[in-house]
Amino acid sequence: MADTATEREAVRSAIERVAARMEEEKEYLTDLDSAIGDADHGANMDRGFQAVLEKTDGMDDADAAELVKTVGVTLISEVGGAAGPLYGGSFMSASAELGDGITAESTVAFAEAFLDKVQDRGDAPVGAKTMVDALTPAVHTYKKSIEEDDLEPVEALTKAVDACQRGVNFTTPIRAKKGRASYLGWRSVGHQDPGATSTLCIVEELQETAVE
Amino acid sequence: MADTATEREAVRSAIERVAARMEEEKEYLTDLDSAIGDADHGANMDRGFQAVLEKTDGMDDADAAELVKTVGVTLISEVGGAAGPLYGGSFMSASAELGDGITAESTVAFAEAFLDKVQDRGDAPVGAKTMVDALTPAVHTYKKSIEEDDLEPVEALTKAVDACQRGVNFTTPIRAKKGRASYLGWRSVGHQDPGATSTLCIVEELQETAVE
Amino acid sequence: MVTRHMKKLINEPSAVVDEMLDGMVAAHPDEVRRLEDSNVLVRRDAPVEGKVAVVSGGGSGHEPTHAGYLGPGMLDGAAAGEVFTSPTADEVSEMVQACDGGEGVLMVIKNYEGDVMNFETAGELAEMESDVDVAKVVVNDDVAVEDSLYTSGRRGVCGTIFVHKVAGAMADEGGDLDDVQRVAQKVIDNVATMGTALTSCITPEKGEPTFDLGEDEIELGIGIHGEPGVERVEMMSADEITERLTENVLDDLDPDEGAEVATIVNGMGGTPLSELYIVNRKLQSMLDDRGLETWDAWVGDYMTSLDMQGCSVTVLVLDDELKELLAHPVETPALTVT
Amino acid sequence: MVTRHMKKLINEPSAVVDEMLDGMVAAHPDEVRRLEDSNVLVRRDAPVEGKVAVVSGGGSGHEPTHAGYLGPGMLDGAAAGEVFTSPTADEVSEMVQACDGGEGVLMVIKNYEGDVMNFETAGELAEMESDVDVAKVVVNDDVAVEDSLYTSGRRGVCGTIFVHKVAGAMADEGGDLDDVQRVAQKVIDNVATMGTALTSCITPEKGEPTFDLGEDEIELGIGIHGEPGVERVEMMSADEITERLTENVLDDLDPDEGAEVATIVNGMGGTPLSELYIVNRKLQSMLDDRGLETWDAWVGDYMTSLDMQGCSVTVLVLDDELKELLAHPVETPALTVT
Ligand SMILES: Nc1ncnc2c1ncn2[C@@H]1O[C@H](COP(=O)(O)OP(=O)(O)O)[C@@H](O)[C@H]1O
Ligand SMILES: Nc1ncnc2c1ncn2[C@@H]1O[C@H](COP(=O)(O)OP(=O)(O)O)[C@@H](O)[C@H]1O
Ligand SMILES: [Mg+2]
Ligand SMILES: [Mg+2]
Ligand SMILES: [Mg+2]
Ligand SMILES: [Mg+2]
Repeated sequence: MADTATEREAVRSAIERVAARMEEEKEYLTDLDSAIGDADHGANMDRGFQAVLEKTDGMDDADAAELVKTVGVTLISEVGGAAGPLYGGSFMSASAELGDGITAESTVAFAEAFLDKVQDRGDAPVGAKTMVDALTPAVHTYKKSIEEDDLEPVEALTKAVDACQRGVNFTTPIRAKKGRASYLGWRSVGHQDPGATSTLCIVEELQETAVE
Repeated sequence: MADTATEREAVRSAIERVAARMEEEKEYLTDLDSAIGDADHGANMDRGFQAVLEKTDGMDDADAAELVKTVGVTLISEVGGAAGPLYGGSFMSASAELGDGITAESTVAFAEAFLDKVQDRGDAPVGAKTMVDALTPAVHTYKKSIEEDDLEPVEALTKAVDACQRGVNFTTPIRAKKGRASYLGWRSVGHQDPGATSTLCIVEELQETAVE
Repeated sequence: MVTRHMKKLINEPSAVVDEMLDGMVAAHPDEVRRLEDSNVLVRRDAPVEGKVAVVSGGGSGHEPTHAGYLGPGMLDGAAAGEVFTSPTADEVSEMVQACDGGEGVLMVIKNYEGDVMNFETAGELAEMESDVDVAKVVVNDDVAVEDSLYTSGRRGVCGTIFVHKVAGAMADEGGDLDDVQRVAQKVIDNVATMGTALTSCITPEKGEPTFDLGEDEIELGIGIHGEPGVERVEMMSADEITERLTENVLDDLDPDEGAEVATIVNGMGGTPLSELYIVNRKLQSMLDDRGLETWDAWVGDYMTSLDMQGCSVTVLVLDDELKELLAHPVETPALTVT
Repeated sequence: MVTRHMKKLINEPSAVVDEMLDGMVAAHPDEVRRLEDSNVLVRRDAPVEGKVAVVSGGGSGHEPTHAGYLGPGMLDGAAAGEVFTSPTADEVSEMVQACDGGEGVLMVIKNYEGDVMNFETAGELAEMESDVDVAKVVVNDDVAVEDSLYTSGRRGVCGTIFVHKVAGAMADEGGDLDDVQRVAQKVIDNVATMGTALTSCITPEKGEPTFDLGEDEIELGIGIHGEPGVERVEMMSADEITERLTENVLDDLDPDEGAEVATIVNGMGGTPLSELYIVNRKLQSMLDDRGLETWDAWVGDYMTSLDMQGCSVTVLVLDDELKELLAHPVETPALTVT
């Protein structure tokens, strides 16, 4: 197990990466949201993670759990919309799993708690064309890679990214049952879900951070 | 001097010609008005003359003066805008000059009365980029051709058409001082005046009627 | 026959005014009624005996102007012309006669040649046909247009709403025709407006923009008839636009420091209310900087230009009489003061 | 940094909500105030002791919704999110606490997942942080969206205005939290809405249309967030469009013959008022044909979608209690009933 300072730097570097990525993907996510939603997902995520950057900037004594909790609280109070309570609430409550530090086991617990909270709050099953469709394969694959296949976290994350990508691809050909896209009925078919896409961006950046 | 029935038919045929012409030129006049006005001159004139057609349709006993007066009254009550009181008021009050029938002299008096009324009501001098710029040369030329040059009314009208066309052309390079176009200041330069143009249409149709 | 439907909630372009007026009566049956066979709406209870009547009118396309302001404390009659075309003299004359309660009628005219000529003719007609006393005022609040030998004078635009409000209040309080005309003229002498268009409007008859504006251009100094403005400039921020409009308005009025004012940020029809509030924010801070006191600030669509995007800024310099008249209660479809 | 100015009366896209709220307070300083460091506006005199508070909120871009309805007889608090984005839970919680006058707070929520999740979280937060009683209703009047396992349920749209009006009136009359919630729910059970878009709206952040509509196409069944509708059809006449909307609304409500109704023809922000009256004309004649009695008909911009052109039709079936509550006086920036 790494020491608190190392973990803190790792979390911060992940935050920076994700924030930079959201800035980069802002337009793309908003474009996806304008096809089947209300054209704000990119702006929402970018605004949220810029605020996270600011909030966590001075936190030089915080441990990983505190930092991640701050990510959640900040997203709740800055993002609004559907993505705010979903991502924010999940980061906030799942952060407890990192209380004893970042280990292979604790990250699996974190990932599971994160998924649970999203489903609890949003009540979307798999196949409803939401972030759940990207998150579920990512979390399941990560857990199996660590627990069954004894892979290193980095390798497990790499597999999770691939799983997540398939989840994103899966959202395109199906009809939405939850979220604004559900109002479109069959017309939602053929469009990629923005929330699933932002989930993939986050998972990819976590993997990149782990590689470093 | 022709008999009442002949005169009536001549006036009616002129009305039909002008009405048909306004329908034809509706879009063109409106286009001119959209450049320096409010894009309704064509619709105004067309609406007015369609109403004139209907109103004069049953008037089988009317003489020329009554018919022309009806043209004026109808334009006043159907056209609105600047063109309504100007054309309508002028047809109405100048119609009195035709009370004793249509002769070379009475048509000169009619033309002069028409111009007077336009200037009286609208208070526009020549060179203000209005219908006055087309009407003035037409009326002056008509009067001179009849009174000085002893031309036949048809020939005088042909000269008047040419004069009127020059008046229309003259409106293009000058700055408007009256009407909506005056609000544009120097930006009105380079555009042909819609009201001058509709005046030319009317004079041309009168000439065509006379040729018949 | 129209087969292609342009993107407007209309049936036939030629039926727009007629159907709109019917729809308005259907929405406000207790407040307004339509004079038979005409495009004139009047207060339901017109003529109001023993009260001076205040009437107005003009081309359609400026809704809620004019009929939206019919009711106790404001207008007695509103004549609707075709879109952007003055009503005809005979309809105005009919309105004047239908609204006269024996104390005379004030016609509030916006300074456009068409309006002025048709209303003047109407006044003459009405006085010939009955023994009504007719007075008039001509509103010319648009500071974008220079009042010189080279124009038809300044246009009448959104300041007209204040004229209606004040004249209607004076009539409601029992003022005679002279009083009503006097306070209307007082507003005219103390009000100024300037507007901008971000987009052209589209008239039902024409079906396409009245003027073309580039992607990055706006018109300053527009009227309310879709006519082009007096200057075409590059798109600016809301604050910069508000500065341009407000400075011109204040330069014209030149109010004393400490003066009290009433203001209107008026939407041209297609502008979101949120944007008008952003303009109002800057306007109020500019007035504050100049040491002026805002006594009342209106924000909304008061006198529009169909679907045009843009706004105008109106400032009225107040005295005690004008404040009292502005505060006088009014109940109309578009404006309520309690 | 934004260098190109899109054609909106704004400064920075990110400052739109903040500046609009300031501009609104500047226009209505006696009626509303802004909670410090937040995007929440409340009635100037909030909390009103001894009265149940009614609060609402949602994404911005729907002006005058929500803050336009703050005032005696209607809303106590309105939380503004970013454009088309639900307000955050902590701001809603702050609002709830600021408005509580000791008798509890009703949250009126429109059925969007974002709104529901944020308001629910807010209610929990507020109850944790103070001893306020919080109740909620969820408005879902949009009949365009089928309420089935395959959707997130029907959306809340313009019928919400009637919910605000009725709940606010009951609170003003001294009803307790249960009463206020009960009448709000009664409106929800008896109101239905359907809308259409002739054009997309343009959000300040994106700067271009949210969806592309062909020259001759319109969207039926839009919400109020610039999201595409449920069906894309060829442009039709105003009468045909009104028929489509009204038939769906009436099929859903299935009112008894002779029933009394209140209606709203709501503009989406960019539609001229004249066109809304043309729609109202057809709506009222359809109601008449069905033997329904229109008790009140509202026409105007009540809940908009920025600069979108289009409209929605709302019908509320009334009983005596609802009529009394609708007629109860109200004084707010956007709605006055005397
Ligand atoms: N009930 C839900 N459960 C899980 N994810 C959801 C749910 N509703 C929406 N989402 C996700 O949220 C995304 C939209 O987020 P965003 O655009 O920020 O919020 P909003 O829809 O309020 O504008 C969708 O693409 C979808 O992935
Ligand atoms: N004061 C005036 N005197 C003479 N002609 C005028 C005057 N004002 C306007 N016009 C003429 O009227 C024409 C415009 O008519 P029209 O478009 O029907 O009315 P409006 O300007 O009210 O929309 C102008 O092109 C001009 O020729
Ligand atoms: Mg969205
Ligand atoms: Mg014109
Ligand atoms: Mg006109
Ligand atoms: Mg949103």
